[in-house]
Amino acid sequence: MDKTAQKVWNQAHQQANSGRRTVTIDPITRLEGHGKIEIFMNDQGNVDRAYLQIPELRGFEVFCQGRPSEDMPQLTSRICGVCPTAHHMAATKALDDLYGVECHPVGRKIRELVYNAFMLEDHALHVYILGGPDFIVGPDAPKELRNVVGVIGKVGLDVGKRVISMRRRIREIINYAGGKVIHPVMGLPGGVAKGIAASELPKLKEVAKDGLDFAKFTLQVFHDIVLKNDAYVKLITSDAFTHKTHYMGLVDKNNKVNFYDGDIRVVSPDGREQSRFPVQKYLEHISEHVEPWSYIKFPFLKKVGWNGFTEGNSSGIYAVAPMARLNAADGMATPEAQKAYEEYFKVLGGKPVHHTLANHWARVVEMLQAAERMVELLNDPEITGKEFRTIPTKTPKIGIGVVEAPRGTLIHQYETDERGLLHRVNLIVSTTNNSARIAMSVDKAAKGLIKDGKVNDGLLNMVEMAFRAYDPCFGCATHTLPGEMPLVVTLRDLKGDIIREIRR
Amino acid sequence: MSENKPKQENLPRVGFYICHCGSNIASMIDVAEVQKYASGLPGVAVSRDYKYMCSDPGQEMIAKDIREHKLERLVVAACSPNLHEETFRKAAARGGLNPFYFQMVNIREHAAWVHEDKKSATEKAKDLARAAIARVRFHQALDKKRVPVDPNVLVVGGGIAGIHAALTLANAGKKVTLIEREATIGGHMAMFDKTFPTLDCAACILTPKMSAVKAHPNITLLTYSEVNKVEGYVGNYKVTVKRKPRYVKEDLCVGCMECIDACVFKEAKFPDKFNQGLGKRKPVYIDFPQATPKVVLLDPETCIELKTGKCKKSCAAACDRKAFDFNQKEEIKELQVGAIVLATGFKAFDAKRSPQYGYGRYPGVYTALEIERLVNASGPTSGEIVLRDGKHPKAVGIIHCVGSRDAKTNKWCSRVCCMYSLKLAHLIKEHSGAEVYNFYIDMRAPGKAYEEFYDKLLGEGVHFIRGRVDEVTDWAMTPDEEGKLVLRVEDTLAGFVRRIPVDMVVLSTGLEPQADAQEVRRRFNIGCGSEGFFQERHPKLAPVNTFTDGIYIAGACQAPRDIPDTVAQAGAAAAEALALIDAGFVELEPNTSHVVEEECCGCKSCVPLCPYSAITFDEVKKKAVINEVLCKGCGVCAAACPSGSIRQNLFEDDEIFSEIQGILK
Amino acid sequence: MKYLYFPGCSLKGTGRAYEESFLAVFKALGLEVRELEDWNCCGATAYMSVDETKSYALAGRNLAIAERSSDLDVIAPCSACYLVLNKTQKGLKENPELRRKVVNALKAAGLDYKGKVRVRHPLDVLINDVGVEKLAKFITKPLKGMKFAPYYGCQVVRPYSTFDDQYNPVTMDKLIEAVGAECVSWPLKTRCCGGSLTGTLPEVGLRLAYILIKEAKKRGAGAIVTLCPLCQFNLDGYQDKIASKYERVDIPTLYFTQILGLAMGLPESELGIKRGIISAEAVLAGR
Amino acid sequence: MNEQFEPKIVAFFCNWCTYTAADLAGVSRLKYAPNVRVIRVMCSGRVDPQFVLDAFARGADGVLLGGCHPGDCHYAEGNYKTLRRMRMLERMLKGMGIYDGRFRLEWISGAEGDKVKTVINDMTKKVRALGPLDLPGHFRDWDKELEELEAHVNKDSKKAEATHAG
Amino acid sequence: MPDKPKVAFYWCASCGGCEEAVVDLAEDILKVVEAVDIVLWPVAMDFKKADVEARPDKSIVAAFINGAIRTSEQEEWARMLRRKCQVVVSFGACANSGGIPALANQFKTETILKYVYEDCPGLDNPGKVRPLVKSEDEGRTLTLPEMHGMVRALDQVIDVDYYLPGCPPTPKLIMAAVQALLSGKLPPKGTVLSPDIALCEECKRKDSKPVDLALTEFKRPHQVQIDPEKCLLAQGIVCMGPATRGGCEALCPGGNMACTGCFGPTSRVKDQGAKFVSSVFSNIVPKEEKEIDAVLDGIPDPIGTFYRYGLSKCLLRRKLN
Repeated sequence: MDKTAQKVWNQAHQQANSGRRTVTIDPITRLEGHGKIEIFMNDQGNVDRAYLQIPELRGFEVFCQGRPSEDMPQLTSRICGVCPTAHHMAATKALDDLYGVECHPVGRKIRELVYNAFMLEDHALHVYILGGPDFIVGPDAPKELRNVVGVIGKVGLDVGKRVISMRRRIREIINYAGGKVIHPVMGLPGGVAKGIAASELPKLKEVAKDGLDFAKFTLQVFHDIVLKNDAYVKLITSDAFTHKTHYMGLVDKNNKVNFYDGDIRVVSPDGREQSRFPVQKYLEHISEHVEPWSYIKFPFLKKVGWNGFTEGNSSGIYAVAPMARLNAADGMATPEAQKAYEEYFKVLGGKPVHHTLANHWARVVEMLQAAERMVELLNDPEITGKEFRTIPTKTPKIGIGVVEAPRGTLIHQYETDERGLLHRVNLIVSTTNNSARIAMSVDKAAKGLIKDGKVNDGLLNMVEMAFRAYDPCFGCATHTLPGEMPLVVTLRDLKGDIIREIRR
Repeated sequence: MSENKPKQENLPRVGFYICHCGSNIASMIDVAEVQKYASGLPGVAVSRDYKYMCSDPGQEMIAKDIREHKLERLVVAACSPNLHEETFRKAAARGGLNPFYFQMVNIREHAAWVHEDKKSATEKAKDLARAAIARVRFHQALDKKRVPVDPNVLVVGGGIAGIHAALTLANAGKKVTLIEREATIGGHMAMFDKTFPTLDCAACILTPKMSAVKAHPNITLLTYSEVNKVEGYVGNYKVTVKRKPRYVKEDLCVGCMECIDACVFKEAKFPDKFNQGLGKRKPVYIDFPQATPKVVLLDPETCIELKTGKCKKSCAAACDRKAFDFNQKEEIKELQVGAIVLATGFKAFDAKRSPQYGYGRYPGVYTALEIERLVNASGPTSGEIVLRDGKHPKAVGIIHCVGSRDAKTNKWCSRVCCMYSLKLAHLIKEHSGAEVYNFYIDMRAPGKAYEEFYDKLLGEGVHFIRGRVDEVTDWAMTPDEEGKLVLRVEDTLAGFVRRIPVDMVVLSTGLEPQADAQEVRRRFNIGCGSEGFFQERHPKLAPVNTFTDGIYIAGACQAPRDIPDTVAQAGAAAAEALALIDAGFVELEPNTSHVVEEECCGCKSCVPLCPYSAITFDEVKKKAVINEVLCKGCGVCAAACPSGSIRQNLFEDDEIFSEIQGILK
Repeated sequence: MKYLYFPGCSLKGTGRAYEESFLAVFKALGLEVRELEDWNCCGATAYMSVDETKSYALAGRNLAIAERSSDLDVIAPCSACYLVLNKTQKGLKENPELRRKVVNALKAAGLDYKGKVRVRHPLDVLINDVGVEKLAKFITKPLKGMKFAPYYGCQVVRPYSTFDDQYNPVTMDKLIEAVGAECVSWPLKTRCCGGSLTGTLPEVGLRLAYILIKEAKKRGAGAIVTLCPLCQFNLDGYQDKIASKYERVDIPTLYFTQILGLAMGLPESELGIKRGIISAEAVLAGR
Repeated sequence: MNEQFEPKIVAFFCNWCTYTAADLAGVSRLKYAPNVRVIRVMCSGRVDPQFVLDAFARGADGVLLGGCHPGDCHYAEGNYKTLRRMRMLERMLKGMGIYDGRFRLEWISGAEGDKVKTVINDMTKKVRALGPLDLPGHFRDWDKELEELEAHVNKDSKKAEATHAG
Repeated sequence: MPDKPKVAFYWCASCGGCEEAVVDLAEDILKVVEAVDIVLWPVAMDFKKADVEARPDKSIVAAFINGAIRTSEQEEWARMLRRKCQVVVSFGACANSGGIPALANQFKTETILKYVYEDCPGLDNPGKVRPLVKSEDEGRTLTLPEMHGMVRALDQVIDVDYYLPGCPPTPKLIMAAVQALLSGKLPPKGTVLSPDIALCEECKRKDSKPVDLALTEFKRPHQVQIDPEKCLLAQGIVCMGPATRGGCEALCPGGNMACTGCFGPTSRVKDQGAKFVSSVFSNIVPKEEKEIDAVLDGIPDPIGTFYRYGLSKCLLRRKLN
């Protein structure tokens, strides 16, 4: 490490060490790449304030500088191995913009095919393996069962196998068209590296069809297991998991949900269109706030402003991800999905939905659209076109690319010299967009669940559920861990002394 | 992920020996300290120092230790491996150790001789020793490959050197091909009249040798020919030769020269190269009466038939043997030889490059070679000394060191000028009775009967003025200078500036490398010194060898030298070639590269890198293969194999990495 | 082609004829010549012997200004300027100590010198940049029947001879032939004209000048053609003294630019022909 | 350190030109700086860029590579291959913060003993002025942050060799 | 199931792709679950550090650790697992050689912090606030952990027994490794569990590679239409294949893009980048420095190109500053 930084750290160390409890010795407080929750109690034994801390930073924005922009789709996909396709695609679109080249129509279809396939399998992963268990197995089920094994136990091995093989087959599509399923290589400005062979088409179509059935089946499972259970519905709509914030998502020209492309639309907590703008203008609408106690930055709506971690129309805090996408759009782009969409809002009491846990349902709705789009695209004869790339000719300068990742709006911005070498990079990733709302969820959950010094042992699960609903990917956010987030909760008195510590 | 460090316990037993080389090394390097230091290094079982490691007792000590101490590796710190690597390999072999379990450390040329601080020189010696000891552990047992030697020899250049070398080899029963670029052999010597100091006539001693060449059953003579390409390696060279067309069938022409009389040009009107342009020749010509082969040739520049195709070809008509062939084309010949002797000679310095002497401006100024032809009985004036304007000179000035010992042109002494200037002085005086002045810097007469010859000249009344001539002008300051060439010179013995008016000025031009020496040496893959003469392998110990085995150099192509030395060197070169051939085979350094088949991915990266096409791609196995006989062991492919699947014997990655580590740790 | 022009003191004074003819000829040949702005003494004359560093610094300043103003070659018609500028050029390249001094001096004046400038002589430019062939196209009034002795003087070819040989230079010979005149071949092309001595040892200087003039006449030269204002002045200016000490030798000394101008049909008035002390009328009458 | 820093320079000399030139320098008793350690290779083309990096990594302050002049390679073209690789290697070294002539490629023919002297003296002077590169030292400093942890999780005995591996 | 061999999966500074790769065993994962007793797998299972710490040393058969070591905490986990496990498998490019995160070794930590919190577009941070190891918020003290100055490969921190290459390793190789472990047929320590031969061997384009590339320029993939059959190097596109260990079955060339070297070098090569340079640039055409440089300019980011996944294992380890 270079001298100045070293000095800063060391000083900070000594200070920290001077306390009764020192940062350096306790390995836990050194834990990194883990969400860290600090809860401060007041004298009445009620929660004074709870903090969610994201303690790492990998600095992709910096170490990509000086590198050729065309490497970005592959470099940035390494931000997250759970949603590499999202970064790959955002980067590729940023390159289109950077080189001022229109993506070849065939190339675009192939990209969309891969992207929807990805949305489908990634959502499936979450529903069945990461977040889903809370509902499918049940929030109060024993820990060792709240995992994929548990899910299989609950829905039966054959269904489990179906889930697994379905995911595999969809991912094989990505593997075929994208070159690699984990960290694809297809993306080039103006198109894709590889076309789709007509000979492959039948196989692909079959997978897409099964994918659609699978999506419908999943919606059914959700109905049977979740919606038929009043307790769950109550839980979803309970105040502890509710925040009235703005919502953001990409929409097509008819304001329908679109994962791959479109304008950014924001609706206010009371459901009115707060703004609708082309992605190139994102900096006019989004700013990032910094807190000294977390590496993660807190984006907010510039025009509304940063008013601390507060709710309502007057707070610039907004949310992304499935629930937000559905709120931000006027409907889904495909029929089956549209039906599910309408039911979703009917049951949850109209737009916008503010219940964090509704994300699980919204996710299933989106699975339908993704599957339907795949079928559409594969039925388009053009998809096997021999030409699929337009070679860029313009001189690069600045490029912005945005997609809807499973976990929400994902923004890549590159600035380069005339040779296309990067000198400025900005990435606002999905989970970062949610960071402020997640932080509030933690605070709220803690306040709601800790009363008069009595700490409910269910606390952790609840808090976790609040998290998982977002399917937060701090792998993306800080470029550390993906998927489920190990967690440490520390309760302190105002002096900062530990009252109690709960880990998971 | 592999650390190139063998486990301490199973280190091979190393014997380390450091040489004092008398005081050569010991005076600048604390030999005892290095010896002591080395003894403490891992794996070193024996560490000794000795006055002269290369001496018999020194070598015997090594052999003995190997046996008694069961040494498995040998390191000797002494002089350059280029000198004694072979010596100690043999010593190792005598001890029963594979000779390639040996590594040499160069602490003389690379340390003792080039440093002035004993402490740091000793430290350097330690580092180098440590590196060698670290390296030698990885050495492998190797054998030298034997390849047969083709007994035929190529001699390039038909001057006295080439002639003598060719005859020597031919007399030893070897088939020799002698190549000469001019139409006749004989070279510069054929142009001379007499030779110093004996003053016997050059032709008289040279022409017998020339005809001997022509007549010799073992010699194939290719005149008017040049070497285009040389491939292969020691003992097995493939040489491509270009034969320029003479437009006369060599086997038919008997040299009656009737065609020359018959030529449509009644008068000879074209400058005659052999006579330095002092005489004239016809388009059909022969350089000089004793030319060998005695075959006429046509000059395409001036021959009407060759230029326009509209000549009545009286020459051809005059030839009853029908030797003329106006459609003759350039011919390409391929030769297989085991050894090559280069005797390509020198080029006389171009006097125009010293304009102060007015060569080319004042007709009265001549070069030494021109005078050689003038005084030559068979020359353009049949030996009579007449100026270009037909007058006879009354005074002649001979300027030494033109293009020699001169910062502006050539720094070196051309070694023969003093003596040939004396010779010319004598001849001019003899032929014309003119006053002769020699202007010299120093008189250099080192050689059998040379100084005596100088004495003789002094006796003959030739004037000697010590001083470098400043300029030659036709500027008369006094009436007696009118119409003369005036040499302005500081007489460093008299101590004042003199103006010497003369009618004829002779410039004793120095010897330079041939104009195309650089191309030629590249063609033969040998080196040139900075001045451009061919580089010998060792200035003292290998004066006729080059860095390329099987290629030898003789005569003035290596440095200016006179006829006796040239002939001696030609003999030496021939003997070296004979030694090579009669051995019947050569042992190739085993430092060749090989592809490890199961590691090779067949990416072909290495194939185009080999200048000797030793690497080929096996289309069946899809792997690269190296022909170890063609491989000359440069190691480029080993360095370039992207998956590290090519190894070079004696220069394995592990060996070099451990050497680096040894130096720095 | 474009060039910078460094006049130096002579061409503005005793060498007016040189400047006039030089500029006229170059203009007529379509060669663009821009006078270096704010130039100063080249640093030759007494400086070199009195205070070398100062002289280098003076020359250095001119070079620095030239480098700053453009990347053009600098033409220095006066042999002294040509010599000292080239000498400085070389010194700065090869002697770091000197370079440090001079660069510091320049810094004080807010200047810097990287060593990019190329100092050229107009003769060099005419023969090597333009070329005899091209010149020939401009010759409208060849100087038939005239005989000139080319005189190069000591400084242009010594010691940093860049474009010709120092024993037997031929560049001006080519030019003389190009203008249709006959070129006297003589060995005194670069022998001292006495110029530097006429001030200090008049009799020696005079003798040297006399030797040259006499030899030129002897070889039938109608005029001496030179490329150096100092030589021209020295050979042209002292012929009456020579007459009184030795013999009468009336021979005009012209600049190569003048004869070229004449051959190109430029009016004498633009070539400063009349500025010579020994009139060239008679010689040139033959045209 | 108050005594003047003496750089260690590792040199790779080709057997036919530069190594011979160094021998010649010796035979001619030319005197030059004792800072260079020569490794003999048959051709500069044998020098794998890995060797150069390894030399730096093991503590060389400079690396000198000597081959035959272009066109003069004993193996016809080896030195061109060297030149091409090393041009790129120089860029990589720059990318890793090693430049200012710490790595140097020189063509020295077998006849240029004096050039061996001038090159070695010049390079020694320049590298001395640059000061130590000392990568091994840097490696140790960088790994301090590892030892820091070891201070309180003081169990892992293997650490030392582990951190120095690779 | 006490007698089943115990296995641990752990992640350090990784993107999670390696976890996904394990998930991509798909049906096979059930076999694995059958055969072994997974005692740690944060991405999918609920076991805690404490649980592992509680186990006796060497009680776990094998740990598969992915991700580079960039923080003290990851280092600590690595050491702990080393103690608890008999065999440690370095899993994936990041663990083996630093991976993409190691590209940060070309920059100072300070540079990164400054850009992200001060210079990044769209920031609203007038006070130039930066995350601190220790900070105060309304009187509450909050702490953040320390970031290491450089990104390390796993074996630069602990002793490693085997390596699974790739970004990420392919399910095929993972399965093979697991089976090798279970069968007890273990190769020598330090082995990389993938064929020790370069990628060209298994590349479908191999035969289309000419004997002499004779490259006169390098092209960047976005500048040209890429021929799906022809050797990429032959098309002037930098392909790390010849200097990269095989085993992935040439996935990227299969996707019509060049190999970027994620499998690292073969066992004979210490420094992948240097070796690649040595091979490919020996084969370019020009001989004059100027022309050579012109060709090299076609590769504007040598370090990022030749050490895309291996900067931690570059012999120089990180950029000096």
